[in-house]
Amino acid sequence: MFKKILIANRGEIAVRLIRACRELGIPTAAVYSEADRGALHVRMADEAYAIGPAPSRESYLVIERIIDAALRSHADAIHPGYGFLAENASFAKACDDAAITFIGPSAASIALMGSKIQARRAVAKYGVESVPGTVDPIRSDEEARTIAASIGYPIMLKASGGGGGKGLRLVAGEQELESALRNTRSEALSAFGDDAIYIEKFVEKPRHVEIQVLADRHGNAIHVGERECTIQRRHQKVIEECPSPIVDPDLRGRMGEAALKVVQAANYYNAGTVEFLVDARRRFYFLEMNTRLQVEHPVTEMVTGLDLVKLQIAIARGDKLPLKQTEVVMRGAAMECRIYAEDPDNKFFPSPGKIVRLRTPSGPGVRDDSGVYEGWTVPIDYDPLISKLVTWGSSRAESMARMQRALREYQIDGIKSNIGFFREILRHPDFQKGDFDTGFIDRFIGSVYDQPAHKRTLQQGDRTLAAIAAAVFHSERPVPAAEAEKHSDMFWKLDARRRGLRSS
Amino acid sequence: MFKKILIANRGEIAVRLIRACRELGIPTAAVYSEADRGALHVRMADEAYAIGPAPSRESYLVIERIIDAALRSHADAIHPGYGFLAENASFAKACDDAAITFIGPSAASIALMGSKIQARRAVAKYGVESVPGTVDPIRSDEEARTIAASIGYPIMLKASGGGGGKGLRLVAGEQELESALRNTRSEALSAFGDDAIYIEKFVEKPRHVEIQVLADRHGNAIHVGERECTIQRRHQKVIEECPSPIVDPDLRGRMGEAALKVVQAANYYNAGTVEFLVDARRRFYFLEMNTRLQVEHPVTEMVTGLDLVKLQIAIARGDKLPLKQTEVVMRGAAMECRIYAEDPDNKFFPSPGKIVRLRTPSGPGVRDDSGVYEGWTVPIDYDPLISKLVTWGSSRAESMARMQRALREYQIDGIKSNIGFFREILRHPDFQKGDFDTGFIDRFIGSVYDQPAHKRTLQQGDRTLAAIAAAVFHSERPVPAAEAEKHSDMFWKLDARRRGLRSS
Amino acid sequence: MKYTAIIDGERLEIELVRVERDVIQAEIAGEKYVLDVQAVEPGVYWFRWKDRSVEISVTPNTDTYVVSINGQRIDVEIIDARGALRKAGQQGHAGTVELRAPMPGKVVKVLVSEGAAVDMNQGLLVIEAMKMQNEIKSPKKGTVRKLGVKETAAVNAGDLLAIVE
Amino acid sequence: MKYTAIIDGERLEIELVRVERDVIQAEIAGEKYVLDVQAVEPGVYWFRWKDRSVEISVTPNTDTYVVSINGQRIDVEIIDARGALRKAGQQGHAGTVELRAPMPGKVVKVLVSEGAAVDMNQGLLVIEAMKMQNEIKSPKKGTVRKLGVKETAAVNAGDLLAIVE
Repeated sequence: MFKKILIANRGEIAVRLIRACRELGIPTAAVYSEADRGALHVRMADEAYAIGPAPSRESYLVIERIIDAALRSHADAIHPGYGFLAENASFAKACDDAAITFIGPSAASIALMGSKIQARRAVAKYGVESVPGTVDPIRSDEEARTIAASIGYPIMLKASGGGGGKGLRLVAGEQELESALRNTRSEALSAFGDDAIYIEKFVEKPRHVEIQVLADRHGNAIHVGERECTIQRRHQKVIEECPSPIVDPDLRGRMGEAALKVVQAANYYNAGTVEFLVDARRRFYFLEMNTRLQVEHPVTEMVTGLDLVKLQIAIARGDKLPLKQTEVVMRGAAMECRIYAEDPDNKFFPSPGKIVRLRTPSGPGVRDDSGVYEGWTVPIDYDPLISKLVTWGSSRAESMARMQRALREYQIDGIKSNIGFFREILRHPDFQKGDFDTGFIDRFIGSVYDQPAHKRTLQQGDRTLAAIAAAVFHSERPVPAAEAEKHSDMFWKLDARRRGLRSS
Repeated sequence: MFKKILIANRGEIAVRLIRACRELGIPTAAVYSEADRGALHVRMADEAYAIGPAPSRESYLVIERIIDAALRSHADAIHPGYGFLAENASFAKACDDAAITFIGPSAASIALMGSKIQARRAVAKYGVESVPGTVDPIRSDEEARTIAASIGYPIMLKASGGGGGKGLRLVAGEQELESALRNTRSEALSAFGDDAIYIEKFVEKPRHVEIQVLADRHGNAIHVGERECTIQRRHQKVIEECPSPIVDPDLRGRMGEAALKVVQAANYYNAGTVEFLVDARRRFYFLEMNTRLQVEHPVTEMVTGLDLVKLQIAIARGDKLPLKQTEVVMRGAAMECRIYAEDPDNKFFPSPGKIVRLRTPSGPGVRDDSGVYEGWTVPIDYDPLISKLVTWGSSRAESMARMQRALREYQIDGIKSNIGFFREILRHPDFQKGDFDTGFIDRFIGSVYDQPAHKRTLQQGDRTLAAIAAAVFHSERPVPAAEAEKHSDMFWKLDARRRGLRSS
Repeated sequence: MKYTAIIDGERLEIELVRVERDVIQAEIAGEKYVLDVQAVEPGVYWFRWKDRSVEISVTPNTDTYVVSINGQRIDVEIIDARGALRKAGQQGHAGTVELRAPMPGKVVKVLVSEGAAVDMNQGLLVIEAMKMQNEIKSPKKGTVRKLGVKETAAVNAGDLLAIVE
Repeated sequence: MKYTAIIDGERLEIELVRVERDVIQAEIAGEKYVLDVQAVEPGVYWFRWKDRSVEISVTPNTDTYVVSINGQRIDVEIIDARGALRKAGQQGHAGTVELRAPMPGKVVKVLVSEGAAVDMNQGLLVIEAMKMQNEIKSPKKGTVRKLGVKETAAVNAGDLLAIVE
């Protein structure tokens, strides 16, 4: 067993990791930037190390600072979470060099799967099919034109070094190609420092389905079910499910087999995720492999009963997988909503700031993986994910009903959040039927949600009550001392006793 | 489907019921006493009806007031929860008379199982064995002496109308019998209005294991696993588990069969619980049947994936059971700690009062069924249960580790609670091994916990930090205006800005 | 006490009277609402109105109250007898619109200068927050009367960015 | 500022100095503790001490502070330069013990009268709360100097029940 694990991350995932370590009896060391003093993960860890200023490139992304904190804390393992340094081969290597176990795959696996082009080439050798298109970066506009014509429009342009929904562009026909090439290249250069791009056939009505795999250092590997990740906004997942409404045991078996071939191709150990695109005829194509814990891992945990973080730790210390493929049992259905500090009524602008009131849901089938607390100021410097709300039910319908119930219980004041937006999505008949593709949310926003006709307002009775509540609050608000005299004629003064109680 | 359900209860179970109804899309009506204005269940319900003063005999126990509220709200069903009117045959009959569905069994089943003597007689006809002893109330001290001698000491005296751990007395030998008879009778009379008592053989090293059953109105019945309820303090359950560490599939099958015979004997429909005493040789004896939802139902839900409240509602509206015996699948292990407002360091005195700080645990495998919120004043008038903390794990060990983790995250300030006590119990080697009987906690308290040698105090470093924190808090406390002048020389004055932030 | 509440541009005149310790009466447009009220948490009210149980939270924002009811949110302005203590800042003078920062962030680019003629939806400036760049667009055709910020400036939510008239 | 903390009967003399905005130094018995401190919630402090991350909550009680650290609770009295502002009420004069109600409840029975001689652990009165009857016993052999309550009286936590000397 590890003596101490350094958590090289922040926010909800750092809290998730600390909880797993605590259950295993392993002490934890947190790292924090200046913006994260007093963050929940810092409060919960056993030790805490400052690693620099707020910008992540000066703190959470600085390999030497993380290694230094690990050495100071005498941690013998580092868990990178997701994002930041989780898929950075140099970081994995730096851990090795410092004789600290990196809780993840080998640096070589990260490097191989980190390049989409190399990854596709590697999996093709094992017979795993990718979306038709180029594998190598395209060398000229002319080449692009030829390839696009041979594949047939619409096509996608994608940054070779990209990920997370950035550096992607849909091209409907040849007339758009030239400007699309220019824009994608410049976006790729500024976002990833590399302007290499490639072409892919655009799959119509695509769904995004991924397979969770587990592989140990002894050559054993299993797949533990899929996740439906089709519900995305601007290529960012916002709702995930397990199982997928369109995957049956046969398709699950075939996708799982393909995922295990990818594991072989990558010589992979650790938990990992193989992403596939599934078309309207349920053909599936390899997209990429994420060589780390996924944001949406809880839906798999709820359905399989496995703790993926604990399994990562076990694999990292050299254990064999504790279960065989035939022992993987899926039960019921789980759903995750990513609760963001953002304003759906204002183009989903981020909404950092102080959380003045926080009431989280609980009860049957509800799990809230949060990284914040009441009184915490969500910093401006990082991803606005504040919590992952996950529900489980014996069926997809029950899981969905619980999510609606939990969203109604969830109250965050002081900042804006997408909780109300999720409630609308979950009421949508197509979502309820499981009938959607990756464009579902963007279409819903464009054609319904953002239309003036779709004014989200209250029924008359509720409007009146809202006005009364605001007036009552207004009448009870603190008044500057100079005004207190004038204030004394207000009807509220009888109520001094009550106010005293409230402020205690 | 029911149009509206009246929740004839309060506290955590009322909240639990409202959540189930909300997931089913059924509006709810809460009832509340004067002490429960602003209680969590009242806040969460769609409607709320005042039913009288704080004492439950003037509010929650008054059948006419509950029925009247149901009629006013046009509810077509009433869920009684547990306690209060849940096992009151007259109440079930009053619901029938008012043409409101009672979400529970028939009045006849309640009446039959409510009398221990009748219940034992009824199940005996179906071949279900009870603990050796009398069935009829004993008529004289002389008869008691004869019976006790024939069964052999030690024996238990029990109130015929009793339950919930009241009206029980262990008699070690004949010299104690006379005063025990007198005391048990008087306790029975004052607690249950009936001084009938009976004699039972005292089972040594007994464990309390109960079987959850489900039966519909069409004659279908299944058993859905057992609960280990041996961990009790003064005959009140405090920790429950599913499965029981001593029950294997064979024993589970045999106990389940016996439980279904009890269902037949009672002509029972609804969810129900058949309680058994299990001796050191794993022989089991029928104790009683609880004809209602059990406090500890969540551990069964976590392991079987069923929602027992929703199943109660489905049965009440006449549905057939949605699953067969062979479809019941148990997975992993669950544990429940009953969080009470009480002071373990002061003889477990109740500790009602205002909750000034409440932080509830969450994350993987944790469910908190709470009835309170930060700022709520736990009233003096009712049972001091404030929450049920439930964990699930793939094994008993994981469930236990999660419970330890969750107990550490749980923070309740302003009132005292038994959270720290649970942390000690969970560290006990016998508990960890699952090796205990019903006297475990009382022995632990008497021989260890309450001994002066077992002084729960802090390590030196933590003591010093605690002192510093108290001093910092003291230096920051609000000072009366008259003292503010004097106060201005304190080192803390620099910190006005920070104080401003904290109070916002 | 009398108050004016403004919701979605609609004005409601409210007269509040405390009838009993925990009962208030609100008269709105001649209609009387009698409500059980309990301040269950700071800024959270539980109302019982005609047997309905309703929970409402009120959070003061820069210029308005954000009121949350049944999971829906709405901005409410309150004007009391002593004048307009809580008014929306977005409402300018006739034909004038004040643009305020929707979130804290950094101004990475100013796309227009003061006095410039702008079209509706024309980009005025770009703010970066949480790694996202967000373009602030003109809500109307008009002239940029004033720019409240410069490039590289840090802004807080509610800070004046520009006035278009 | 100098403070005296009393924990479990032990006295600790503490000198607090604010070194920087978020750093304090506490000197106790000649030893210096330098701590990062952050008031993360009202009454909750996060301390970083020698890389250890420690969270401590402080809740004022009638006479002491209830301090919670790592899930353990302890009562701490603080006496500052202006005198004893937070002292335990349980500590009476030499040989005298004040018994206070451990919880709110109702006095259902008074078992002794003023002036009575009582043994250690002899029952003095019975309080009922939450349906449980709890007997308050004498912590020492002595004489009942005073009874603070009568039968059927309602008491609050901390109310004086009796003085035994």
